[in-house]
Amino acid sequence: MTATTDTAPTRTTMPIFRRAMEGKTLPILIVLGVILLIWYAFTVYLNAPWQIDAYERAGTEWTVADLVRDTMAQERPVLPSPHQVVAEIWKTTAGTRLTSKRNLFYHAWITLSSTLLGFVIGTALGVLLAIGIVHNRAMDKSVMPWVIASQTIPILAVAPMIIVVLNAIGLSGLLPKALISTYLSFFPVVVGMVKGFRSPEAFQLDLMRTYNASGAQTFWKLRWPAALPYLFTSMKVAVAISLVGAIVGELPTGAVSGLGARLLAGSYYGQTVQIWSALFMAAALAAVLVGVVGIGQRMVMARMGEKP
Amino acid sequence: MNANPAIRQEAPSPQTSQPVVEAKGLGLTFETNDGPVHALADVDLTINKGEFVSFIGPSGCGKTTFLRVIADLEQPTAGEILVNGMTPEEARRKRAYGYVFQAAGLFPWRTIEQNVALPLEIMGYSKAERKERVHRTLDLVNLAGFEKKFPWQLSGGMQQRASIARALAFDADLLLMDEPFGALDEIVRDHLNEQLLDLWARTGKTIGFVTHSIPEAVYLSTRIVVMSPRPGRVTDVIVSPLPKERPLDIRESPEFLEIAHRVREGLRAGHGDD
Amino acid sequence: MNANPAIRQEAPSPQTSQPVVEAKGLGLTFETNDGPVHALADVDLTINKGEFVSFIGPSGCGKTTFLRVIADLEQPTAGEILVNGMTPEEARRKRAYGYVFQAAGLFPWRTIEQNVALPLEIMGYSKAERKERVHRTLDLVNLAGFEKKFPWQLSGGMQQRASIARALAFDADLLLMDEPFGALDEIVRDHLNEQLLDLWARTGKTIGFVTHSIPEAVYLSTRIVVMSPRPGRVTDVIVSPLPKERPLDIRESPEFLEIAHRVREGLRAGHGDD
Amino acid sequence: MNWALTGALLFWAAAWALNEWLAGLNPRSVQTRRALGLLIPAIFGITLLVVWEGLVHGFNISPVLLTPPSAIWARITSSLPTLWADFQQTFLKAVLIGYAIGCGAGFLTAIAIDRSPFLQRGLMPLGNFVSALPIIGVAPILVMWFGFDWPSKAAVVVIMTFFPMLVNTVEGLAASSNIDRDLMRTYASSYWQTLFKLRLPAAAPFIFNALKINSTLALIGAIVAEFFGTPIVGMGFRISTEVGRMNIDMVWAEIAMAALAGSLFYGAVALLERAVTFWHPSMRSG
Amino acid sequence: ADDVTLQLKWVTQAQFAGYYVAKDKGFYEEEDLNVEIKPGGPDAAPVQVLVGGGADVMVDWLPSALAAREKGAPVVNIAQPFARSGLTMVCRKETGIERPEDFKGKTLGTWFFGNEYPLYNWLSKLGLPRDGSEDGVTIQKIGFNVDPLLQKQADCITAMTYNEYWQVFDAGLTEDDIVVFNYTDEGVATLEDGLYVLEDNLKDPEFVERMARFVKASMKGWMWAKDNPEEAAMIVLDNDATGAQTEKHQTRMMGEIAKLLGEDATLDEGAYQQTVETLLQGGDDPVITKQPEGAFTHEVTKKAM
Ligand SMILES: Nc1ncnc2c1ncn2[C@@H]1O[C@H](COP(=O)(O)OP(=O)(O)OP(=O)(O)O)[C@@H](O)[C@H]1O
Ligand SMILES: Nc1ncnc2c1ncn2[C@@H]1O[C@H](COP(=O)(O)OP(=O)(O)OP(=O)(O)O)[C@@H](O)[C@H]1O
Ligand SMILES: Cc1ncc(C[n+]2csc(CCO)c2C)c(N)n1
Ligand SMILES: [Mg+2]
Ligand SMILES: [Mg+2]
Repeated sequence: MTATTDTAPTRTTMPIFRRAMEGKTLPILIVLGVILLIWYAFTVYLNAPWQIDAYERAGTEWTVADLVRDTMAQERPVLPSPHQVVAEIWKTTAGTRLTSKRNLFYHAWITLSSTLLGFVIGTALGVLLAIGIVHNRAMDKSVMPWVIASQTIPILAVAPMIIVVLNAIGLSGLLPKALISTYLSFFPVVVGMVKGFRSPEAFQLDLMRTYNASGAQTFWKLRWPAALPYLFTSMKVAVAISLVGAIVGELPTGAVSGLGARLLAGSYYGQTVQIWSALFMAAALAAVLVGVVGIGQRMVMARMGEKP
Repeated sequence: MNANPAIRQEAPSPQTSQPVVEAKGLGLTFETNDGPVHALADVDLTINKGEFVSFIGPSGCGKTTFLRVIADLEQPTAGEILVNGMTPEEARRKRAYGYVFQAAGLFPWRTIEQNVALPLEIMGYSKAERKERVHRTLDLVNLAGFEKKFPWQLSGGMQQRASIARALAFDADLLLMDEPFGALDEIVRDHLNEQLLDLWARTGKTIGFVTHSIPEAVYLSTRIVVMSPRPGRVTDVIVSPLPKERPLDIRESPEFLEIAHRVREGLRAGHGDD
Repeated sequence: MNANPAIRQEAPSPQTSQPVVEAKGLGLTFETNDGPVHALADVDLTINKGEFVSFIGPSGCGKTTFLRVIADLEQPTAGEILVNGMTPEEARRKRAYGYVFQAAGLFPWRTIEQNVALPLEIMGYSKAERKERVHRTLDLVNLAGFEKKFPWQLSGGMQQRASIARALAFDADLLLMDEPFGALDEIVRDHLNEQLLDLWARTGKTIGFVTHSIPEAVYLSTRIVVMSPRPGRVTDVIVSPLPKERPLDIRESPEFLEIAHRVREGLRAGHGDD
Repeated sequence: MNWALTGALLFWAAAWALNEWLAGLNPRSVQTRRALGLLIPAIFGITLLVVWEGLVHGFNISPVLLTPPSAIWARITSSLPTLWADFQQTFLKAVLIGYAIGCGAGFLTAIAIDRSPFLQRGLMPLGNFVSALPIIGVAPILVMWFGFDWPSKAAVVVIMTFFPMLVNTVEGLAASSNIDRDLMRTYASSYWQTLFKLRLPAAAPFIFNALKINSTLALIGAIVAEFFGTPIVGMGFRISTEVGRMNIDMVWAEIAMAALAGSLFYGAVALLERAVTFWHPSMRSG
Repeated sequence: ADDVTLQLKWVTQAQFAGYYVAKDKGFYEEEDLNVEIKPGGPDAAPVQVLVGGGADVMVDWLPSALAAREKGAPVVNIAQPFARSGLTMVCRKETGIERPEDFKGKTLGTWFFGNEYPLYNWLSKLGLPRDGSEDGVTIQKIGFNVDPLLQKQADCITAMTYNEYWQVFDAGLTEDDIVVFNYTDEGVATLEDGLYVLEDNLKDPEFVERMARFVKASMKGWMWAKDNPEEAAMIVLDNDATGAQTEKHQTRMMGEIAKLLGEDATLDEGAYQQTVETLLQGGDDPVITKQPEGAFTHEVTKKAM
């Protein structure tokens, strides 16, 4: 990832500042700071027309300072200011009982549970399909194109109908939402695992053959461990997309609870700040989930002798 | 092409003359998109118990293919071949041979110990026996003390020794080695050559060995099979007059150089431009 | 350690004694997470115009590092080095040398022709001149007729020749080659060795050549630099008494074997157990 | 068991057996092999449709829940003008334009931050965070910002496609080996020469990976965005309104069109990939 | 107790207060019923739930019920607690719109999912084509909120008297800033929030009897809610799982809902016929193409009285 080809790396011990710049935290903080600044600028810019309108309707005199202050404190802004969002998140997480329906963590938990269920089913399904594809020529040839085609169906758009139909055949509660997640998450797993199961080199397979190993032995002692790195990489993608599926799945089930419901309710009642806080909670949840899979990956890989 | 027809014939092996591999009129043709590739044609060869036979020849001449046929990894399309008097498939099912590939090919997720235990697990050895054998074979290749290391923590030469240990761990009398030292540097290679000779002398195994290196072939073998490509044929079989005890500097002796010269001539004759 | 101190000293090159590379007290230490690695320490070496200098030594002794310092791909941390009387960076900017890496490293998306033309494009040669030079250098390495092939359609030996052609296409007087034939089989290697010697004789280039093979080093070089690791030092410099004309079977001559023996001894002395 | 169900299951068994047999064949000629490569999945797809048809009839499923493929086909043929108008609005405008802008911007950003490891380290984690924002949350906001017509859908597509492209391109730019970069250095090659002659070609497989992922994401994004406000045309609009009118066959007709368009789009990108990265080992066989 | 599952058309809010009150106050229990209330959501059709067997009875608007009926999902109106329509068109005054005729050349935002038909009918009465031309109007599908009006993306938007209408004020506009057209006043009202069941079920006298008890208890809930709007709003809030509703808004909604309720749950055939007519005239693409038969029954409401 050398940026320039024309300067040789220098190998002197670097001062603390340089070291910090080459770590991750400081760059993220600085970029984050810049983004916040831009965000504030846009808050003023996007909310100003409405605010000026309001001043004029009320006939108040106003200064630019007033405008800046007021655009950041609107009740239903076009774009809420960062501190409004933070305040809302704080209020709806730390400010309420954890079990209360007004607590964002409560909703995150609801979403999380169907995310995880969908993710687990999706991963299992993906792995099973990949096993079939790797071991059966007919499956390999016939299923793979349709697996790709399946992802071009706008499942997010038909999710409401799917949920209702699933309800109609007696599936209700967590499962229908989870199945939307499953539909989205099995795909990266199949693709990754087919690649992974095929990653052993020909001579490694031959080696197993010289031992007269059975299919199951070859699978468990060679293909499976060889595919594990691929599994984790796909699971990272799958868990993030699972979350999207769970949120979408929450919309039509009566938007009862969960982050999707918060998004929706926020939209119905014009509560922009609530939408943004739900959005951020969702993204944070995704980050945490991906992080957890990453930790699992590191742990398993360490046990499997991965170079640190 | 061959200066001395007298030593070209198949010589009886120094030990008892019990054949381990017998190929007669063996041929193998691969069907590819660009038409058939004749990898082996009309190969007659017998390897007797206790021999160390090297296969040498230009790239693509069918050395690997021949070893793979013995190992039942490829099916011949002509002629016949017996391994320990059985078909290669039966021999494979009886786990008649150990195979060492060019790359060490240790599984990176297993420790050295676990790698060597792999064939034993598959063949259903008991835990205690696995332990004992792993210990013994790692000792044999001078890797005691490295049991718990992962492959990447070892040098290339050590990895290659571990892979040999893996092929030795179960008691196959026949060892098939396909350029096992091809990727190593000369000094390490010399070292492993010495150890391999020593091991062969001690265990009395039969070894089929593919190499690209003339000195290696001459240094190790009791018999050198020179092959030529398109189609892969045996052009020369040279019986080594070297004694069983071979210090490394035997390689500077006139007999050694003479055989090396003969092998080189044989090779050159069969070698087109690449 | 060195039997004959008389031939150890730097010998004047057969041609004019104009230095192309001059290293004095050269040292390079890599800072790694596990502490410093002394890749080179206190290297004094002069390569004169028209010489063919081989570097040999166990893995990790700093051969590659030394070549890379000459090529301005690494910065020395001690001592000094001049290339054509300039700093390596100036020399690089003046395109003073061609570099051949161990792996052929041809770009798979370019045909052989386009690969060889790559440095010419970068250096801004005109289209006509590019064409002419590519043609000429491909001829030189016997690859005429393969211009339109992609690298993966060629054998390993042919790829390596194409990569040599790429380094020859622009007229650098200095050629740095880092184990260019390491991956090839012995026959092909012999063949390329012959061609390289021929090319060197015809063009009068200066060549710095890294290898693991003792016969290769002895066969090719006017001078052999033996290195030992931790830290990388020059332990021996052997001037070859072989004539400039070298048929392949010079390798079976006593002089040849004597030098080879000396090199082997030098190596062995610097080589620990792996 | 009634006849529709039994028939469907029998068909399934027969098709399966046929496919097993076909897959076992090892024809010599390249054409036959290629034809088999199409025939086998086609048989599989037809089987799916037949089983679906059988299930709907066999279980007497109400047409407001699920329509059989035959009815969907009838609907497709009778509603071509509507479908075409929706396709134009959603695919030709929102998807293609958003895709081009999103992929283009992701690519250029990657090049721009390529020279700054600092920006890479700062931007990539945040980029991952942003791409984890669910579109259904972002879409209404973009509709609010960019209006009802296709630009807001294109904006959604831009957001969805930007980060996959950015991440893959950055990864791809790092993919060329050190040796290759050293080689360029020995030629005293400039940054741009190295970029165009080495690093971009080496990055092509990664870039195509993003282009393929994005080809399906783009369509989904545009369709979902239409749920949050649109002029009265478009594939997402049609899907959401026709559910309300109980025209489930029309919904499936749109889904079929979306799947077809998506698959063709994907296929086109894959073909282009084959042409451009013909040299990559994964492309060389077959 | 007999089980009854009720599928709502929308999320939990005071629009459905009667049912929540009846459940909370034990009115259903008094009728020996065990009622489960399933909230609805956007883009999900209650009819599908009913047909799929996920519910016994649903709350729906007559237009979509009739549409479903024509498409092969035979649903029947068994009761009509809402006698009046709450649908309005809200315009910004600054656009210059004073009368419906002024819609010409303007952009109107409407919900779809069956809600567009009354508007289409109105426009064809006004002689305004919906093709976006100078002489017609531009129709846009909007989400279920008032942002398009606030952001001036549409000149007028549909709004329920009990919900979106108030959000316009919450956002800071005043009565002076907007013009409101009531669908009822314009003669294009359709019947909203009725109770529907599957036709086949009605053949079972036990089912009819169960529905009668359900309607009776529900109406008791509605009457209680009408009399105690604050408490009813609180009950709704208690049942809202999103935790996003506010007391202020729900109380206000309850007050408006009360104005729409009829004296009892009996369907007014006049209003029914007007809805049907409205739908039949839907222009080039009508919701229903022929006069529906047997789309309602008084049997249940008679029993419930
Ligand atoms: N699976 C295969 N399909 C088609 N052709 C093959 C296959 N395996 C080997 N060949 C061809 O058969 C010939 C012999 O191959 P083989 O690998 O036995 O050569 P080799 O002597 O081992 O060469 P090397 O020294 O390069 O390892 C070659 O031309 C090779 O291209
Ligand atoms: N970039 C680097 N960072 C840290 N250590 C390095 C780096 N490059 C090389 N080294 C170390 O410097 C030493 C010399 O390496 P170098 O590659 O020059 O050896 P070599 O003689 O070429 O070995 P080989 O024969 O294996 O190619 C080795 O110990 C190596 O691990
Ligand atoms: C599926 C469906 N969604 C929304 C409405 C319109 N509508 C009726 S009541 C209400 C709640 C807000 O006022 C809304 C949006 C509908 N008729 N059907
Ligand atoms: Mg081989
Ligand atoms: Mg090196």
